[in-house]
Amino acid sequence: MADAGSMINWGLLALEPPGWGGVLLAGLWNSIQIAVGGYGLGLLLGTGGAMGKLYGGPVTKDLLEVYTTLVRAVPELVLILILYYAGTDVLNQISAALGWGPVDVSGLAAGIFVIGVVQGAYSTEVLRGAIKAVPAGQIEAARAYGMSPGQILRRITLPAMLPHAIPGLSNLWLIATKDTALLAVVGFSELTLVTRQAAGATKAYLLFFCAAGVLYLMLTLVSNVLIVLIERRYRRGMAEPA
Amino acid sequence: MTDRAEAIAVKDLHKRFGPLEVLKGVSLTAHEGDVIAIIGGSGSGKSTFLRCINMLELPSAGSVTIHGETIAMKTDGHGGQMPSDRRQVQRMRSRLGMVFQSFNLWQHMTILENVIEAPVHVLGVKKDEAVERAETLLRRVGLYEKRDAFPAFLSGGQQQRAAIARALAIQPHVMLFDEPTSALDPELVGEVLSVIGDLAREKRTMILVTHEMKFARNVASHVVFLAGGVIEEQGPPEEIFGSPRSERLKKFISSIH
Amino acid sequence: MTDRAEAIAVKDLHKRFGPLEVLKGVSLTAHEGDVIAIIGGSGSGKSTFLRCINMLELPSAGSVTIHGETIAMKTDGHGGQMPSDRRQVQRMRSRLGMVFQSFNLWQHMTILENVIEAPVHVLGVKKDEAVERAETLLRRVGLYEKRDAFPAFLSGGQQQRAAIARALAIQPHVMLFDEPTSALDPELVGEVLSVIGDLAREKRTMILVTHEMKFARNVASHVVFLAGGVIEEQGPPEEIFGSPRSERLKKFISSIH
Amino acid sequence: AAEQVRVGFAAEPYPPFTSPDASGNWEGWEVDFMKAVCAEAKLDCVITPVAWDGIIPALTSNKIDMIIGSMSITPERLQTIDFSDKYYNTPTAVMGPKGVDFDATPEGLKGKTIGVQVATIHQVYANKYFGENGATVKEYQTQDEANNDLAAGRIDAVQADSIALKAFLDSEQGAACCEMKGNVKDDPEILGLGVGVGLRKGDTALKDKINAAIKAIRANGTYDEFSKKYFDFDIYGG
Amino acid sequence: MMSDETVSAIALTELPRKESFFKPHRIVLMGIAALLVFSIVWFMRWDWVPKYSGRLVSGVGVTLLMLASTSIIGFLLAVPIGLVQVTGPWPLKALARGFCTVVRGTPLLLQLWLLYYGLGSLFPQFPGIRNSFLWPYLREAWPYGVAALTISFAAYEGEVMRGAFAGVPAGELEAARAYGMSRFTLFRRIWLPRAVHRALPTLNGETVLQLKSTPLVATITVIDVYAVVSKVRQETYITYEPLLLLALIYLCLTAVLVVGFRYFESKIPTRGA
Ligand SMILES: Nc1ncnc2c1ncn2[C@@H]1O[C@H](COP(=O)(O)OP(=O)(O)OP(=O)(O)O)[C@@H](O)[C@H]1O
Ligand SMILES: Nc1ncnc2c1ncn2[C@@H]1O[C@H](COP(=O)(O)OP(=O)(O)OP(=O)(O)O)[C@@H](O)[C@H]1O
Ligand SMILES: [Mg+2]
Ligand SMILES: [Mg+2]
Repeated sequence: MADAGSMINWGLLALEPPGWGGVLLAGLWNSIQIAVGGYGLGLLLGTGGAMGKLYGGPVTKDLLEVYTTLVRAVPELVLILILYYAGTDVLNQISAALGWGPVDVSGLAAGIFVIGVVQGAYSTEVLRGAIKAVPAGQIEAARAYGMSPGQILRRITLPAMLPHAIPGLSNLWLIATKDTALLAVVGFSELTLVTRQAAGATKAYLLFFCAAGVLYLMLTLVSNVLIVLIERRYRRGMAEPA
Repeated sequence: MTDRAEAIAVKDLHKRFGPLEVLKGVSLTAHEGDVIAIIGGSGSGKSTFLRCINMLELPSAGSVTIHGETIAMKTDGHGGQMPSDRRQVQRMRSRLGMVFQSFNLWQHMTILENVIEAPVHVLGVKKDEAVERAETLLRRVGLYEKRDAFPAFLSGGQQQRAAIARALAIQPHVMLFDEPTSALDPELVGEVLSVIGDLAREKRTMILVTHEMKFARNVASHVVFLAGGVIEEQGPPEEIFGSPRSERLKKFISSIH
Repeated sequence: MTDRAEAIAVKDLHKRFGPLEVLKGVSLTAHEGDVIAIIGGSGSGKSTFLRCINMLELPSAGSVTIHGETIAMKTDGHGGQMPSDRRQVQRMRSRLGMVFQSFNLWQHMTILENVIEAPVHVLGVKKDEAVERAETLLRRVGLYEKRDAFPAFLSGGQQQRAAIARALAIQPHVMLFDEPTSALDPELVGEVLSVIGDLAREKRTMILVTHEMKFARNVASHVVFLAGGVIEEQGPPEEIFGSPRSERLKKFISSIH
Repeated sequence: AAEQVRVGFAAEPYPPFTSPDASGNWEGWEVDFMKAVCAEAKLDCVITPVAWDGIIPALTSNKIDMIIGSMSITPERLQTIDFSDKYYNTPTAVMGPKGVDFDATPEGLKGKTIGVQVATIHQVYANKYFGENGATVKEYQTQDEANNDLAAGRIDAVQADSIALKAFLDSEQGAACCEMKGNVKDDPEILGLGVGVGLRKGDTALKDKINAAIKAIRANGTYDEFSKKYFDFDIYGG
Repeated sequence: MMSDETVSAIALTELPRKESFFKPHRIVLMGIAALLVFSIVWFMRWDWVPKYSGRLVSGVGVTLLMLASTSIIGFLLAVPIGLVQVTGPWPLKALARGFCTVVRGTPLLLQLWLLYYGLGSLFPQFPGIRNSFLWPYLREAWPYGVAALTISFAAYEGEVMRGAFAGVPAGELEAARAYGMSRFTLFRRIWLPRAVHRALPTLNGETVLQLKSTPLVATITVIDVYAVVSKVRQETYITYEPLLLLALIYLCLTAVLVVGFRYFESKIPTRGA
């Protein structure tokens, strides 16, 4: 039984071994990479998904509805397990069928894929709502001035929906950073898992969990500051006082 | 009517919304410098007609010719028709300056950006040049000071004037106005009408749908009365307002006074 | 003025918002059965005066007496004053039926629930009894059929009539109305005014702030003209509207016609 | 260049066999074993940590190529994956808190809560012998958690590999709270065949290499050499 | 930060509508789906289901119990947390704000482990706790799960309630005051019910999110339905089938929740607002 003094052995947090600080930071770096990658992938999927849901054919719309409904109804933890194992399995079988032999999916890529697919469903809904909030007249005006569909999307629809999408997208980013913790369950060395390894190895559970909490919190707070800056930039055109 | 060049010719335009036939064969020719006012009761198809000209609504039958070039159409397999070449439509549209009832300025751009958007990104004008021209136009509609403001911060009258500048910026062959003042508070109507009046005096080709009869009378060179999906009567404003022939027009004119 | 009992007496009421002194000593007595109309320009402090009566705004100085009981005040240490006994204020308030400009019906309750809320939960009336009384009142304002509807599904005029029923349900000594029709579309104003007119004919004590001069003239027993934070002029409606003495009142009356 | 092989490790510490240190490196007897085998078989082995309860799916779905995780060879596992020859085999024991006396028998554990790691032979054994005789079996994702909960007084006993338990009892925390209660009665059906390297079914080329390498390091003394660092007895078993 | 809109985007709060469900392409799609389901049922291994069905049912029970207890207690905590942020004195306000920020800024999994492994391993060192009547509970895992999930729900829902309390029109509160309501009556009869009413759609979303958080408790040895399925996977070495069944179970639970809330919301209709 460890005595109370060893509970706050700050030396354990030192950046150099035998301190575990370096390991924690490496885990944080992994978490950030996955969050950024997964978020980016989610945005891509979400943009496509929103377009498909709004302008796609009936089959596309229905398939996307199935996608967003499933992802939003099933716990992330379960999705992560399914995608983590099935995703690479399917990939391997496809590449085997094509005669390329097994593909090597790195843990990082798998993590990004998993978070990206989950985020994609959420962003689809956020972006769809934002695009719908753009008054139809704005798009009609663009058509009336001879813009091509591609131009309308690039010059009018996307920038015009941004102010509506930013609050939702900001939240998705915060969710992405926290969802990376779930990858601990499949053994990916992100911040939460390395924290548990450190805690298990040193028995200083409280210290390490609190330290990780502080790291996550800092990530959130820094993100919040950036979000406020971004919002200020993109909501200029909105009528209400920013 | 005149020996000036033909700016727009619409031939036997039909438009159906499902079972409802809104336009039942409307033909109209505008020569350069014509100011044509379209009047008619609510739901008579005025907006629909205007929107068919630049293909915001696809006509069910009939043809639209702009400056001698007819928009090629093909049947769409559902008994209607659609343009056979989207690029042609885009090109035609960029020759028509449309001003909407509800302005439809792009909210995420400043007034200046609104005005240079189409010249730069559709017509390929250089940005410097577009900005210079835009500033001249904005000065003309009295909005030079507001060029860096966002639309949401302008009054309705100012927004509509900006929308007119935006339409003028593509140097259109024809300006199309769909009730440009009916979304405005009465005090703001005047400022927009005066800008349009100036354009009419410059002999710019315009087709305008309006409920402002006094204004139509003063600025139009030709008035078209739409009713029941066809042109019930047309002619110079003095005739239309002074000695209407058809019963419907008489009733319409008396109802709005 | 009369020998009827005193319903409300306000003495030398002052109200400051920071540096701005909105009421500079206003005294007013209403006897039972009086219908007092308060008129005055925008920002003259009419609403503030009414809200001071039931302590929704705390008066900076002065006293309010309802049915002979004066609301006890103490200084609040910031140079203002506050009620020394919150329960007394609550009791007094439950004798005043306030009707707001924007109705302020409770959106999460049906009309009937709105009406019985204060009787049951403030006055402790039994629910059956309260419902019975409420239904009588609702019938009276013509809303019996709507008693199970939620406020959001009613027109403004219906909502305001419901609000009046709600105020009547506590059997108030005095009804206070703050511009009860100014949030309504012109077509709906009539139905609310006719309900208030009925109340006036029944000799119910009322103080009402209104912009409807014709109405004030017809129903009020006494008209008070507020200006510059004081009562500039008061008297029977014929006098106030027929032969105004002060310049300000003359100007006010001419401006609103 | 040597062929690259991804070796699945359970991501959680399992001393003295595998545990990560503060610089993120893995150390322990099994790490040494892996290095020796890989060197012998000329394989370029990369450690890939995987959650223990997903380690078999990770193998079958090609995320890793073999498992070195103190995984016992059992008939059930053999339905899904393949194993090399055994590379160690040690008895199974039960540990309990100091000051409470009981035996590692079904009678001794009656009414007690016993912790085991999930997806291990110990889980199967404990359920069969103790669970069906009045004990509560509580399943943990990692051995470390089970040990920790015993120290925290949340459970009354832990059943596991005797070496893993001994490593815990040698630690400061373990020495303070707990002691060995004895080995359990053997059941070769369950506890049986020793620990082997987990391999994908049909991956016979790798299996042959590994088997040859295990034979070789046992023959040339490498095995005994690194084992001496950790144990004062023969871990290979009978 | 989390607006109503966002919650409805990330949580399923509406089921796909029925209107004109049977369109020609849908029938084809449903045919494909039926084929898929058939091949899943036919070609995959489901022989384990009967053996585990009892445990699955009790796992679902634990999941639902977790959901119900934590969202009810969490909501009860959220009310004061939201309220003090709107009207409280500044120390309480700051405390509530800080609580929400910290809880919402860190992963739930981490909080759960912090409570169970961190805090939980401290308790036995105090003989006072070890000998108290609480010890039999503190030995168990579920109290930590309930605590972590409750705290998380309270923080997220506290934020929602803050918005809901602040959003009740001032006029309605003023009307209540004008009719002589005491502060407590006003809170009980007007402010709280009105705020809850406003928050209901968001609450729906948050509860769905809460359901989706419950499987985390499996990582601290609580045997919910997720844990049962994990056990199936470990004992049978079947990778996908149990997970598919698990997804289906959560899908159904979510649908039941959404339908339930719909019914609840329809009790008090709103228009426009
Ligand atoms: N997209 C549409 N789908 C179906 N019906 C339509 C559509 N657009 C217009 N209509 C119908 O076509 C008729 C003509 O509409 P239009 O807007 O052209 O009338 P208008 O003359 O502009 O009337 P107003 O003066 O009120 O603007 C109306 O009956 C209208 O309901
Ligand atoms: N809470 C407040 N804080 C500061 N100033 C206030 C407040 N309430 C009212 N005022 C100011 O007090 C003055 C009188 O306001 P009040 O609402 O009583 O006028 P009113 O006579 O009812 O006007 P109206 O006819 O427009 O309703 C106004 O100048 C107003 O700006
Ligand atoms: Mg129109
Ligand atoms: Mg007022």
